[in-house]
Amino acid sequence: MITAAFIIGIFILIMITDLPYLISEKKKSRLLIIYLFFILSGIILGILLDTTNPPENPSTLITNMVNFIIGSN
Amino acid sequence: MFKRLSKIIGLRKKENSSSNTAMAADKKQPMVEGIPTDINDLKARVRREFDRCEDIVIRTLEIGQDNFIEMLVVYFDGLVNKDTLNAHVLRPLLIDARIVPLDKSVNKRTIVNIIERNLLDNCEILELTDFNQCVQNILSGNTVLFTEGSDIALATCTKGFATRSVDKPDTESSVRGSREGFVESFRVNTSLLRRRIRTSSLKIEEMTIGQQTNTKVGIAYVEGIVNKRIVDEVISRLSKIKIDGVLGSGTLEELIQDAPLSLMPTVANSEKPDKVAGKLLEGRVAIITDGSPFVLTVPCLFIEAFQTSEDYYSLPFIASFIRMLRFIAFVISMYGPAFYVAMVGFHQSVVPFKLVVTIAAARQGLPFSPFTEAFIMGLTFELLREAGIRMPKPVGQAVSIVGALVLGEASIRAGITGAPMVIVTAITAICSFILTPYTDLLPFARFALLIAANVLGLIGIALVSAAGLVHLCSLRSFGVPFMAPFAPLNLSGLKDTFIRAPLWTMFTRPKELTGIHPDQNRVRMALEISPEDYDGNE
Amino acid sequence: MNKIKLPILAVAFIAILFLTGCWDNNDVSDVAIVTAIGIDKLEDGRLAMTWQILKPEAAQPGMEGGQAGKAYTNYTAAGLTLNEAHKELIRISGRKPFYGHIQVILLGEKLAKEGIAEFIDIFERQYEFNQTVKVLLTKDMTAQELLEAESDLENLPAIHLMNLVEANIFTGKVIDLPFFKLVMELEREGRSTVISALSSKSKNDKSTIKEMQIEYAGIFRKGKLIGYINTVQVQSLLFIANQIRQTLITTEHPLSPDKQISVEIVRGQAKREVSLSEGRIKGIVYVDALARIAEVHETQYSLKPDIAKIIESETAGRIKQNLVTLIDMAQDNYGTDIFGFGELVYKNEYGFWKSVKDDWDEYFVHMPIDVFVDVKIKRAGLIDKPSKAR
Amino acid sequence: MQKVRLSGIQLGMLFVGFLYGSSSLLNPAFSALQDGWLAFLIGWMLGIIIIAVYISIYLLNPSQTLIGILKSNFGRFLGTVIGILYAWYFLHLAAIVLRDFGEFSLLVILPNTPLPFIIGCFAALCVYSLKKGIEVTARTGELLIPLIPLASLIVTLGIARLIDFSNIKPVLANGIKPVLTTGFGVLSFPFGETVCFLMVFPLLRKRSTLRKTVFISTVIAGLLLLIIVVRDILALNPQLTQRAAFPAELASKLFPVINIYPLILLNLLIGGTIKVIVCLYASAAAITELSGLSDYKALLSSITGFSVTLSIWLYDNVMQMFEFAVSTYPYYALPFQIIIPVLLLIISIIRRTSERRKTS
Repeated sequence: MITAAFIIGIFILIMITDLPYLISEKKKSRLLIIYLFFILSGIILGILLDTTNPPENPSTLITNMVNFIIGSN
Repeated sequence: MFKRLSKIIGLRKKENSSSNTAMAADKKQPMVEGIPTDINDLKARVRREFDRCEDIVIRTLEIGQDNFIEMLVVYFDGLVNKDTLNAHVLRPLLIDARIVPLDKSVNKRTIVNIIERNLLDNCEILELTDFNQCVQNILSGNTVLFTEGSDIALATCTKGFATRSVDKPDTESSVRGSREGFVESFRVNTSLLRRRIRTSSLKIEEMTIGQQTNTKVGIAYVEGIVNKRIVDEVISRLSKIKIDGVLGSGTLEELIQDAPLSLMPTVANSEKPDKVAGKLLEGRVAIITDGSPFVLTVPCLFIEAFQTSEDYYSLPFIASFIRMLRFIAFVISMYGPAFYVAMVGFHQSVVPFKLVVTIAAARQGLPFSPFTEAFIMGLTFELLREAGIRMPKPVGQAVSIVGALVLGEASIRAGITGAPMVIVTAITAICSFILTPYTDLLPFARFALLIAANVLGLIGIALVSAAGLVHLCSLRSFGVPFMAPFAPLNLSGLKDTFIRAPLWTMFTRPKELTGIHPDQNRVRMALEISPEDYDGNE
Repeated sequence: MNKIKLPILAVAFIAILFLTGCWDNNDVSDVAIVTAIGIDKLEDGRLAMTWQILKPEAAQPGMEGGQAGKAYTNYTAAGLTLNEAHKELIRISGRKPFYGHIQVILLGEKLAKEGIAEFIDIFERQYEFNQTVKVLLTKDMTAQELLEAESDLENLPAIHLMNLVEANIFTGKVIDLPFFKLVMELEREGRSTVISALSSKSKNDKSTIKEMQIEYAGIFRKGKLIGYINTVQVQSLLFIANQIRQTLITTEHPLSPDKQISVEIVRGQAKREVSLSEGRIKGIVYVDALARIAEVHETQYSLKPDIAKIIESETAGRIKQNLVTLIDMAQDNYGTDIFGFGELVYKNEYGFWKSVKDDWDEYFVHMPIDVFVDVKIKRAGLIDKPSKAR
Repeated sequence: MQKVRLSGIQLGMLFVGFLYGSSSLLNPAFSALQDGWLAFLIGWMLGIIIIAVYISIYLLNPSQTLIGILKSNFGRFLGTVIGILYAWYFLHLAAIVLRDFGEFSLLVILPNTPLPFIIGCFAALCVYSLKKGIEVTARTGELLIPLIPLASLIVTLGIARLIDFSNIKPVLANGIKPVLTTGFGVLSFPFGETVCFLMVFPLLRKRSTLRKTVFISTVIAGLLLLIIVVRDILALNPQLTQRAAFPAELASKLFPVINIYPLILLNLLIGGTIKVIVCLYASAAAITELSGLSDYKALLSSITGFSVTLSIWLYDNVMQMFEFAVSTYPYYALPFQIIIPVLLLIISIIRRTSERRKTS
């Protein structure tokens, strides 16, 4: 719980530092979509990682994928 | 960036608008106000201007063969030299004027010309037609003569207020260089520069800054060497300043900084005319402020703190050795406590075994962690330093005795700090005095590094140093990268950094200052006088 | 931007104030600085670890000896693994051991006999372990007993032990084996390790290091102690392994055999070669030594070049005899390759190595090894002929 | 606002730092044992070829970043898709290097400090320096990057007494296959990773110097790395090199008299930071360009924040980290480093010739 709060806090801090850039950008909606995508996925991932059962990591996925492709050759 | 941010906060806009209106009200475009020709009007005008200024002297003279012309002599008591005034202004007017055919046949309007050309034997006379200018002249110590019936006033130079004579500078002492230091008087300062650079290429542009103080500011540079863009930048930045008062060069320094919130100064200052002259010859611009013995020079580079004028008067090997000492001192005084804390807390295996034994023995039973110890000692040192500077000299000594005995000796005996920490603090303190320009900022870096060292050890130190370095590299001083010639790298510029190469090898002027235009006169030393030529002459 | 930095800095600062001194910040006065470790195998199969822990306040150079007592203290703890013992130590001593300045590791004889591989792992894994620490065996006693011995020369026995090894660069009779070299040697193909061993001079008195000596070196096969060689053999081994810096050879004077003469080897260079012919491996050892005459008891002859020549060949003969003895001993008594000929075969004749890899020691026993020794005497000290009592 | 421009020497320094920094710690050719030097040489030569491909791609599509090149050669849709993949790859690379950082610090000096904190500190430094602008980073790099080879050199000289030239024997004991596999690994780490620089090349002030700068940097970095590889084989012996998680750290511990692992730390910090910075910049610039935004700095911190969490998510444990680096990464990086660039080159050449035919 504390970790989650901490992660959210850090990402909010990041957003505060980015505020001037966000405001100066002309295509605001597009920027916000991308921006929030990263922020939210960072937060969600961070919180999920803190749980006892974190999601399957990308390296395993990539390894499986590579093995599948190489194996098929 | 800053502007954008302020817009969000809505602070800057308000500030801007309010200050703008205030300024506009204050400084209404100085309207030209004629000088009243009628003597009574004039008197009233002058009295009104200097109402309740009780050090003003307004004297009425009647000159000419029939004492037919009334004149008004206005000056501030204390600002003028009374001998000069008596001998070279009043005497010619009251006595010599009788010899001159100055009678009623002369037109009252041309009488001023006669006074100016034939009577006054004072060297410097200005014709003024604007009353405001008259006021300015009176305020700056000149005596202004108003003549009945003429709209031209004469300002004669009778400045004679008490000034300090040219003296040894306090902040930078020198062994082989000149002992002269700048003083508070503007003209003396320009003369000190002019005496060293005797060329008409040395330009000194003057401007007045400060709504109330009307401080005279001179911008000096050597034409043909200086990069014109830097001069324009300096002038434009100075002319943007709208402030009530400029009481010292520090005010200007702060207002023309490139990065006002950075710890690093991007404007250098010096009290030594020979140093400033040297910088002018490298293509820098000097800013002389009336009333301050410190002359600012821009652009200011990081490396300048390590260069002293002395380096160029002593032999290259000696100068290079001292240069390197300064770099070592810089590193020690910045990293000393942080390194100690990192070593004691994190990297004991890096410290040689016998030293670990000693440190561990000294640290047995101490109540504080190394970090707290370093923090307290560092803070104590800063307190002592501040006390030592501000105290009157005799008391200052007492402070240092208290510092040395009570804090050094007794704190070890009492078991509050360990001897190694005192040694570290002491060496840090000594080293921090070697680099005078950075003495005041080093504590900040030191404490930041200390905190980082306490959390992450050497990694923390490295991270903070890297961030600091990035910051330094991001700075520019009047368009010149602050870390030049290291970054961007300029190999020929390195000859005057860690070492001071022999003068005959540094035959070009610093590239980063003078610009890289091929038309620029880049060679500062004739190549044909390299010392090899002297071989075999005998 | 700059305005926004301030709150960040403030937050960071507060965070850092809370974090002060946590995680890995171990004050040097709060850790137990280990100067020596002894590792033994107990009867029940557990590993016992003995730490010699520095007491800095007593070891400080400025301190009067005896004022604060001994400069060290020993702790012993046991566990199935060394890490268990390590944690047990924290439990009994209340301090976290710090291995960064460990000076010497002592391996008990029983442990050595049952295999030293077990002890290596923790020290390779440990992040702050001093990799250049000296490794020694203890013969006929446990490492713990040895660490209990006091030193009358140094205030830390560990330093004394380390100096025993370091100074022996000049005697050429002790193997200076840092930990990392031991690991490398154990890993090498076709080479058995030899580690110098400390033993007690007399059975009963083990109270001071003065009573200890490095008289033997243990031979290991596949990480297990199988026997000992004495110092002369260690000298020969160092000759073959090209590790001689300085050493002394004492022989009879060639012209009057009842008088002794000492020749000091100032530089010994050795080359080992293997040659494969008709499916048989032959080993060759060349030793080239530069020497000076250190001491002559023979008063009759002055040292003329022809006499020097004779002494040269005599010394060479003595060295060769020693080497051959050692080689025979290794082949016949222990049957293991302590010289690294197998390594040479592995490196130079890889194809052949593959066929003999598994039973190289068997092969080594029957391998012919030729020894060539050449000694050159360059100097003879400040005098020509010894003084003669008339 | 001045347009960002890098001088040749700055780009070169970035390039050397990128190639040399983290690779010098990990010894990319360790799995070929005593033939590591040979494997490295093979990887290096292949690396020069692949870097030449990157340069040619850029020179055929001047003043365009990778995204622009992709769009103009593969068409708008396919180009965007591949561009997104590349943005992911750069981000992933940044996360991998960050994790390497963290694990190194954790294993070597700070075993009890939380991993996210260490990685976060590193990432904060990277963001700070990138927010100041890539040109500031390059300028700082100019100051710092020469220190890395210096640090390695000191370590190398310190353990020179341990060098045993017979350690490279037997040559090709297990045949050429493991050597080639390792060489392939060397190609993908570190040389192939310079595909990030396709995002940086357009910043170079004089395009004419690009070829020379990059070539010289590759050769210098390769030589320095070769020294490291050979040092590890000769002085540490191949088995130890293979077993050690960080051979360079082990080497520093064998330094006589004192322990100088802080030098290795310096090496890691400078080299690794440069690598993360370039990767983050490439990723941020790619996303910015893909979405048509104006300033990469706006996305920077969010991307970095994401990559920090990604780097922690990346592996369950260190064993997986090393396993991934050796057996999966070369294949995973293959399309990004070789297949797509080679395709790009071919298409660019075809397009160029057809254009020329049209004009003539």
